[in-house]
Amino acid sequence: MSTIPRQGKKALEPLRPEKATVVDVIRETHNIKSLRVVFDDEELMTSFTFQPGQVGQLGVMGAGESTFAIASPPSQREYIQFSVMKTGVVTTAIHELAVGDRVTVRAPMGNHFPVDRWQGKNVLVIGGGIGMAPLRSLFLHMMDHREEYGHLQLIYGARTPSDICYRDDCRDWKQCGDVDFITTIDTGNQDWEGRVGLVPAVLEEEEPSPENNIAVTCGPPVMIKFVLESLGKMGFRDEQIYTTLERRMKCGIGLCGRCNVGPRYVCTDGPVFSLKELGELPDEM
Amino acid sequence: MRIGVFVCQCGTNIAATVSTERVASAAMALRDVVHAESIQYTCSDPGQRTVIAAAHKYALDRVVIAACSPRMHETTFQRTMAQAGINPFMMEMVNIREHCSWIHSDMEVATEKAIDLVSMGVAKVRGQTPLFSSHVPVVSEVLIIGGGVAGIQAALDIADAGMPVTLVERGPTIGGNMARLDKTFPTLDCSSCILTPRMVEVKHHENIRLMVNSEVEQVRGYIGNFEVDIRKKATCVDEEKCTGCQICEQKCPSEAPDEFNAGVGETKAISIAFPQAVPLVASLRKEYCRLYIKGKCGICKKVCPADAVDYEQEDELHTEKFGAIVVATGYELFDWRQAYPHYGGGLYPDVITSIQYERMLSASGPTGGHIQRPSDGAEPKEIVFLSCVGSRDESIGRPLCCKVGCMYIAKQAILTREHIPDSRTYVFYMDVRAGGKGYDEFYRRAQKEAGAVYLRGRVGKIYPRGGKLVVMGADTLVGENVEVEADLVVLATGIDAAAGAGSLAQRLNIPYDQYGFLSESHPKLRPVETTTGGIFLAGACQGPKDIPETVAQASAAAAKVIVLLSHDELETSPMIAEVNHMRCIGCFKCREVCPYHAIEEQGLRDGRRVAVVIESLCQGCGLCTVACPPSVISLRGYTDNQLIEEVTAVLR
Amino acid sequence: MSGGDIKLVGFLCNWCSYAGADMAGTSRMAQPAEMRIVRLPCTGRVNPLLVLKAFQEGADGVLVSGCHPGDCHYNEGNYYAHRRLELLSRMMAVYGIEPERFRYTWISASEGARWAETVTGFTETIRPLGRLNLAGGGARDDDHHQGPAAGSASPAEKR
Amino acid sequence: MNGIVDTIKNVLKETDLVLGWTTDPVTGVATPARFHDEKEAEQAVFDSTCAHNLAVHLPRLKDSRVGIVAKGCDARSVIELIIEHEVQREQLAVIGVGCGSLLDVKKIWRRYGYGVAIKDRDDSLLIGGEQVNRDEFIQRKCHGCLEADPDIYDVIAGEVTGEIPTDTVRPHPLHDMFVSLTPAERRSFWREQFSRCIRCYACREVCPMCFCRDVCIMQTQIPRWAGGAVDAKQSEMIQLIRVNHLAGRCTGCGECERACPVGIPLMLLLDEQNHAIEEMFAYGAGASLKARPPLLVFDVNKDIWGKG
Amino acid sequence: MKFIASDRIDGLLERLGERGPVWAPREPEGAAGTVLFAPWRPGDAVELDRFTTLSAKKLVLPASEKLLSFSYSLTPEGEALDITGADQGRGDTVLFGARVCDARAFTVLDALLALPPGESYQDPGYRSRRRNLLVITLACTAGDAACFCSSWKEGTASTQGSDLMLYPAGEGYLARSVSPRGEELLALDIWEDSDLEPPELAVTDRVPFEALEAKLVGSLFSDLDFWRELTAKCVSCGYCTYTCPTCYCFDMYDEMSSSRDGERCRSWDACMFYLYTLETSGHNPRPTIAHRYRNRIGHKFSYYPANQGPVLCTGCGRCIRGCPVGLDIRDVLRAAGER
Repeated sequence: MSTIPRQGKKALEPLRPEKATVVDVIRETHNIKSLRVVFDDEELMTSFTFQPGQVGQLGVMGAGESTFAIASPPSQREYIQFSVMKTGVVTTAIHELAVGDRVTVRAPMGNHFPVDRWQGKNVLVIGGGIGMAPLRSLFLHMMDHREEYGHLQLIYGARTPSDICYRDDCRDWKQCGDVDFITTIDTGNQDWEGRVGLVPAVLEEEEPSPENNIAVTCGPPVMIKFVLESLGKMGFRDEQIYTTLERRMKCGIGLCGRCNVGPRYVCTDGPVFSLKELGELPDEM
Repeated sequence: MRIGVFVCQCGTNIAATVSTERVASAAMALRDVVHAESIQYTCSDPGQRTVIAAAHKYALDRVVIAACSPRMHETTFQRTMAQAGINPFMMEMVNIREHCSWIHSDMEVATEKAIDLVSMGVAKVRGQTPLFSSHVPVVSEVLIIGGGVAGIQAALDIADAGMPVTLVERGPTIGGNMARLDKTFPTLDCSSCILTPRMVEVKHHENIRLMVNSEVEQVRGYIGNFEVDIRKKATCVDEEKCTGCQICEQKCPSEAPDEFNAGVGETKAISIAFPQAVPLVASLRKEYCRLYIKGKCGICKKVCPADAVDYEQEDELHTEKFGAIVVATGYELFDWRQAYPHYGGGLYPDVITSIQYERMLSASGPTGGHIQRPSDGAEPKEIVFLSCVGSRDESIGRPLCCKVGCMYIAKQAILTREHIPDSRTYVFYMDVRAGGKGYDEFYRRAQKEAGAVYLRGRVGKIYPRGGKLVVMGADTLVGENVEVEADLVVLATGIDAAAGAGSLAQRLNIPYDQYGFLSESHPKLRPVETTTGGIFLAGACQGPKDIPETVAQASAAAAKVIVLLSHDELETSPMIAEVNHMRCIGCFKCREVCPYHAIEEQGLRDGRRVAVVIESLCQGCGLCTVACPPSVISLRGYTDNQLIEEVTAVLR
Repeated sequence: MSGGDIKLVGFLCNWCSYAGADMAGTSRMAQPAEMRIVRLPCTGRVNPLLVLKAFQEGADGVLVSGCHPGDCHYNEGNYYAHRRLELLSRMMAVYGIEPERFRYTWISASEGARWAETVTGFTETIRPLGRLNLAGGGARDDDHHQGPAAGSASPAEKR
Repeated sequence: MNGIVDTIKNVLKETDLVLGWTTDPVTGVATPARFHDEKEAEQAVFDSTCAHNLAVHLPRLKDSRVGIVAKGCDARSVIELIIEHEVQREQLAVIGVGCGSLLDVKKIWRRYGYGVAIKDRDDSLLIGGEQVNRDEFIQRKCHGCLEADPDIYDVIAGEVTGEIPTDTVRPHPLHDMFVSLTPAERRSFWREQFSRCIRCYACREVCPMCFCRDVCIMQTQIPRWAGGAVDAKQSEMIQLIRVNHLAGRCTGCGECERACPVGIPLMLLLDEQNHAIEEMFAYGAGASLKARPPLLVFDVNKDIWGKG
Repeated sequence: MKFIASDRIDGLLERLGERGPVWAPREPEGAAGTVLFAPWRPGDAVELDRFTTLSAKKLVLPASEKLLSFSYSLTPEGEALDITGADQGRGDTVLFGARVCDARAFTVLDALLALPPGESYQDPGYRSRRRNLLVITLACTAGDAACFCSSWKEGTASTQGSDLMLYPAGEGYLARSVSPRGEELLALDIWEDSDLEPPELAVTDRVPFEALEAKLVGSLFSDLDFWRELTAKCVSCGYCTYTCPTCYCFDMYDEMSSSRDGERCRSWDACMFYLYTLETSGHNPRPTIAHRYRNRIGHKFSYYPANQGPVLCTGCGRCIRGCPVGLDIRDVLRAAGER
C-alpha cells in the first residue's frame, strides 16, 4: 500500500477552484458531452501539467462540482478535456454549458497510470462506455511516446454504435496502422461494420499474451468484473492489471469522507489501482 | 445555457404602461440571459422572424416571451420555436398584458412587476428540458354502449368507415326509446319506419357485432387501448337457435309487466319485446317465470320448435380490447310519482305519462292504436297535457329543461285530434320552447289545426270527481284560476339519464352530473369528447336531446372515433407525469389519487415494485406529484424545482 | 418588488382561475400590483410545501385559486386540493403565520370581476400585516463568531 | 396466558424473527432487540422502559415473516403501515402487550445522569435510590393514552389491562405557553427551537411512518425543498416537510420528539395537525384497518367548501 | 493554586467576554432539559454539573460554513465569473466548561486539519477558528455510565487541547494553566490563591481498542454478518455523528442568493446516511446500515489512526447517551475485540 503516493497536500485554499472557460463542446452521444476548457489564468494554463489517469473537479458555480477523469493527453497544452455523462444535478448543469461559459476546475488530482514503469512493455487497454475517458488520455499519451512502448492494443466497447465516443480518435487509431484498435458493440445494426459482442468475449477471442504485457481497464462495473476474470484466465497476474475506481466525491482532497475504501481515499490515493493493490484493500466496492 | 428574452410591446397594449425597454435591459442582468429585446408585435410575422433571427444569432437554447396570456399565444410561439430549431417546450411565456399592463396604470409599478414576472419566467425555463411527444399503438375496434338511435347511428357510421364495432345493449333489443315512439315531430313521420331499417342494417352489417342483454362491467386501459369486461346475461334462450316464432310467448302461463310498452298492458315472462325487435329473439325474465318462482313449469322449453330454451344458461363474461368507446346510453323518463303527490302520485290510473300515451297512439302498441282510459277502457274526450312535470321545477330541485316536452305535446295533441276528432285537448305549459327547424310552425299547427287550448301555468292539483279528473291550475296570462274536467291527463315528464348511467360513468372514469348526465369535455369546443381520452358521448346520455340532435351528435362522435383510429399510433402530450424509478418507494399513493388510472405497478430487476405512468392516459394534472412522499414523480414542464425556482426568483 | 413592501404569490390553475385573471385583464379591471401569479395545470398540483416554501423565501401572502367544485378540468383535482389546502390553512397559525396570509378560493374563467375583487381584498388584508419574515433568523453557525447576538435570542426576548 | 419470553418463543415457530426488547446491562433499562431463536428470546423483557416504537423496523423487513411486540400505541403504527400497504398483515405476527404507562427515561437521564438506577414499582418510582413522583416522569403520550391494549394482535403476552385509560389527555408541556403566543411570537419561538437543530434526522429515522427513508426529500437535490445549511430556516423547512407528509398518517407515538437530541418540541406541531385532521375528517391515524388516509380520498358531499 | 468560587463564575465569564464571545454549557428554555454549549451573556445561567448533549466541535467546524462566494456578471466580452474566498480573519472565542474529552477532541482533529504547513492538508476555516479558540476545561470528578475516556492512557487527567484546567474543589474551582494562553488567563485579577488540594478525578469505563486497527481492515471488515447483527436496531440517523466531537465529514453545496450570486458552502454530513455515498448511477458502495456502521467504526478506530495517528474518538459517551435506539458503541468495540 505504501507504493501509492499520498497527494493533494495543497496548502491554503484547496477547495477554491480555478476559473476556466469552455472553448469547445462536443456532443459524443445522446448523454455524453466532451468539454474543452481553458484556465482563465494564462500562466496557470501554460504551467499546467498532469499524468494520464489523473482526475479533476469540473464545476459550475451555483450547481456544484464533480470529479471527472482528464480525457486529453498531457501533450495537449491548448485545453483540458473532460467527458461528462448526464446523470445528476452537476452533470446536467455541465451539459447546459455553451462555448464561452464560465466553469471552475480543480486539477490535477489523484494518482495516475504508472506509465514510466511501463516503458518497453506491451499495453492492452480495455475500455467501455464513459470509462474510455481516462483511457483516451492514456492511449493518446502512449501514441505521443510510441517508441517507448511495445505492442499497443485497444479494445473499446459500447452498447450501440451511437454510444461510441471519440469518433475522430477512433478513426485515427483505426487508420494509423501502428496500433491494434478494436471497437465492439453489444447489439449491432446493419450499418455497423465493426465487431459485435461484449467486451470480455472479444477480449477472449483476441487472447492477448500476458507476456511483458500490461492490461488497463476502465468501464462499467459489470464489464470490469468480467474483464478481470478473463484476464486472469489468460494468465495476467494482478500486478499486470490496472483499473480506475469511481466513487462519489465531494472535496477531492481526502477529507469529506465519501470515497474511502477502508483507509484509502480514491480521490487522493486513487483513482488508479493495480489489481494487486485493490486486493489489499478491504472489499467495499 | 443561453436564454433569449423577448418583451412584446403589443403595440401600445403593453408599451403604454410597461417600459418594455427597461424590462428587456433588466432581463439582461439575469443569469444565462444572453439576449433581450423589445418587439412591437411579437406574434406578428415580422415579430416572429425577429425571434427566430435572434435565436440563430445568439445560439439560444431557451426563450422567454413576455407578452400576452399563454392561453392566447403559447401554441403560436411554440411553432415559432420549432421554426427556430428550438424544442417548443423550451419556451416560457410571461403574461405582462392581461396580468400586468391592462390592470395597472402606474408605469413604474407595472414595469417593476413585469421585470419580476420575467425573472420568474427565466427561472422556470432554466429548469426546462426538451420534451417530445411519444406514440402508442391503437386497437382499431370500437365499443358502443347503448343500442338506441344514437348508438345505432354511431355504429353504422363507424362500421361503414371500415372499423369493427361492438354494440352493447343491456336490453333484449336495440332501438331504444325511439322504437317506442309512434310519430316524430315536426314531420310526423312514423318512428319505426325510419328506425327499423337502421336496426336491421346493424344486425346484418359485417363490421358490427351486436351484443344484447349485455352490460359493461369493467373498463381498464386508456385511449387506443381499452380492455373491457362485458357481461352477457343469461336469458335462457339460445340466441343462435331462436327463430323468433313467439310460440313460447303464446304458451307461457306467467304474466309479466310490459316494459317496452311502459306498463300499458302486460306481456309474458318469456317474450319478444316488440315485433320489429332486433335481434328477434325471445328472452326469459326469471323474476316472473313460474319455473323459477314455483319450481314447476317448463312449458316454453317443451313448446319451442327450435329447442332454443335452455334453463341452464349462464352469464358469459367477455373481455375485449377496444381503441375507442362511444357512450350512448340514452335517457329515461323522470319518475314523477314521489315528487308530485298533488297529481295523485300514481294513484289515479287515468294520469299517465307521455310515453304511455305514445304507446297507445301506436298502431303496433298494446291498444292497437286506440286511445283508451286505463281505468275503464273508454275513449277519452277531454284530454289535458301537463308540460314540465319534473322539468324546470325549482321546487323539487329540477331546474333542467327536458327540451322535447313542448314539441311532443304538440305532436300528441295533433295526433289526438286525428285519432279522436271530437276530442278537446288542453295544454298547461310554462313556456313553449320550439326553437328547432319547423318547430314553431308545428306548435302553432297544434293550436290551429288540432284546436289545442294552451294555458300558461303550472297545475296545482289533480283530483278525481265523478269519474273525471279535475285539473286545477292557473292561467297566468289572464290571471285567473282554471279548472278543467278531464277524462285523461298526460304528464310530459322530464328526462333523466338512463338508470345506472352514473355507475357506468364511474367505471369509465368520466364525470357526470346530478341527473346522471355524462359531462362533455368542453360544452362548445369538445361537445362529444369526455375528459378521458378515447371515450366519446352520443345522444341523450349527455343531456336532453331530440332525435335530429341525437343523430347529429352520434355522427359527430363517430367522426371523432374515425379520426382517432385512422392512425396506427397516437401522439401523446409530453407535459405529463414521470416517475424516477431510482427513488420510487412503491407506496402507490400516486395511483390512489390519479383520476385517470394512469399509474401502474411495475417490477424492476432488483425486485422492487415501482410506479410507472401510462403516458397515453396521463392528462398532466399533477395530483400524483403532490401525493408522492419522496416527490419522485415530476410533472414535465412543472417540476418541483422549476416551481421552487419560479417562486424564489421573485422573492429573493 | 413593486407596489409597496409586501410580496404576494398566487398559484392559479390554468383552466379556470388563470383564465379568470386573464378575463379581468381583458376587461381592464384595475388591481393592486403586489400579486405575482404562478401558472399551474391544476390546484391539485399545488404542493402545500410550495406554499410554505414561498412563505419561507419571503412571501407575505399566498393565494391559491382553482376551478369551482365540480368544474375541475381534471374532474377531481380540486377536490383533493381542497382537503390539502384546508388543512394547510388550519396549520398556518401553528407555524406562526397569520392565517389571513394564506387563502384559497375558486374562481372560474368567466369570473374576471371576482378575481379582481379577490386580489384587491387579499392585498388589502395583507398590507396592514406587513412583512412576514418567517425565516429571517436563519443565521448560520459561522455567524455565531460575530458575537452571541447574531444567532439566538435570549429567553427574555422571546416573549 | 404466557409471559413475554414464552410468547416470543411460540411466535418464533412461525416467524423469522421477533422484534422486542431486552435489558441493557449498563443502564438497566430496555433497549430494542431482535430475537431469532429460543435462546435469544430468553433475554426478552417488557417493562415500563420499553418506550421505543418497534414498528419503525417493519418497512425494512418486508421480506421476512416478522413478529413484533406491540403496545397499544405501537399497534396504531402497525395498523397505519398495513393501511398504507407498507406491511403485509399475513407476514406479521403481532404480540400484543398491555401497557400501564411508560417512563420517560431520557428525561430521567437528562436530570439525574445517564445510567442512573431506576426502580419502577407499582406505585413508586425510585431514581438513584430517591423516591420521586412517578407521574412527573412518565411519557407524555401515556397521559390520555388512547389504547392501553393493542387494537391489532395475534397473541397477547402477559395480561392486557382490559381498561380504557381514565387519565385525561395532558397537552404538550409547552402547549399552554405556545397557544398564548401571537403569530409573530410563534415565529420567533420556532426559529429559536430550530436554531438548535443539527439535522441529524433522528426524528425521521425513528418515525414508523417516515418510510421514504433513504430517498426523503429533506436531503435531495431533485427536488430541492431545503437548502444544505444547518440553520433554523432549513431545519424549519425539513420539519414542515415532515409535518406535511405526516398529515393524516401520524399516530402520535411521539418517537420523533423522544429521539430529538436537542429537545425540539416536535409534537407541538403534530398534535395540532392531528387535531385538525380529526376535526376535518373525523380521522385518527391507525385507529382502524378499514380507514382510508384522508388526503388520498375526498367526499364531494361532505367536504365543506366554505371558502371562495 | 489559583481558585475561583462558584458564585464568582459569572464574573469570570464577564472578564473572559472581554476577549471575545464566550460559549458555555447552558440549558436553553423549552429544550426539555438539553444542555448545550451556547453563547453566554451576562445573566445567563451556566450548567456545569450535567454533560452537554452536543460537543463543542462547531466552534472549530461550524455546522455550516461559507467556503467561497461567487458572482456572475455580464460584460461586453461575455459572462464574467468572480470568486472570493471566505474571510478567515476573526478574533478570539472562549470555550468555557469543556470537559477533558471535548478538549482532547480538538487535538485529534488537529492531526488532520491543522498540522504544521507542509505536513498535511490545511483547512483555512478550521485553522483560523482553532487558533483563536481559548479552551477552559472542567476536569471530571464523576463520570456517568456512558463515559469511557479512561480507555485512553491519561483518561480524565488529560490536559490536551486545553488552555486552562479547572478542578472542582471546595465551593469553587482550582485553576491550572496548561498553555501560554492559559497563563494569560490566570493573570486576570479575578483569581484567588488557595491551598485546597486538587480533587481525585473520576475513573470511567475502559474499552480496549488497540487491536482493532488491523482487524477492522481485515477479518472484521469482511464479516458483514457481524455488523448486521450489531446494528440490527440502528435506524441510520445522524445522531451519533453529529454529536461526536471528532466526526468531521462534510457535504459541499452551492446556494444562490440571486440569479447571479451565490456561495459555496459546506455543512456537516453523516456517514450513516444512505445518500452520503450514493452515486448518481444508483450504485451505492455502502448500501446498508451495516456497511455504513462498519465504515464509521473503521474510520474511527483503524483508518484515521493509520493515516493520522490518533483514534478518532475521545470516549465522551455522547453517541451512547442519546442514541434513539440505545446502541452502545462500546458493545460493538468489545464484540469486535472478542472476534
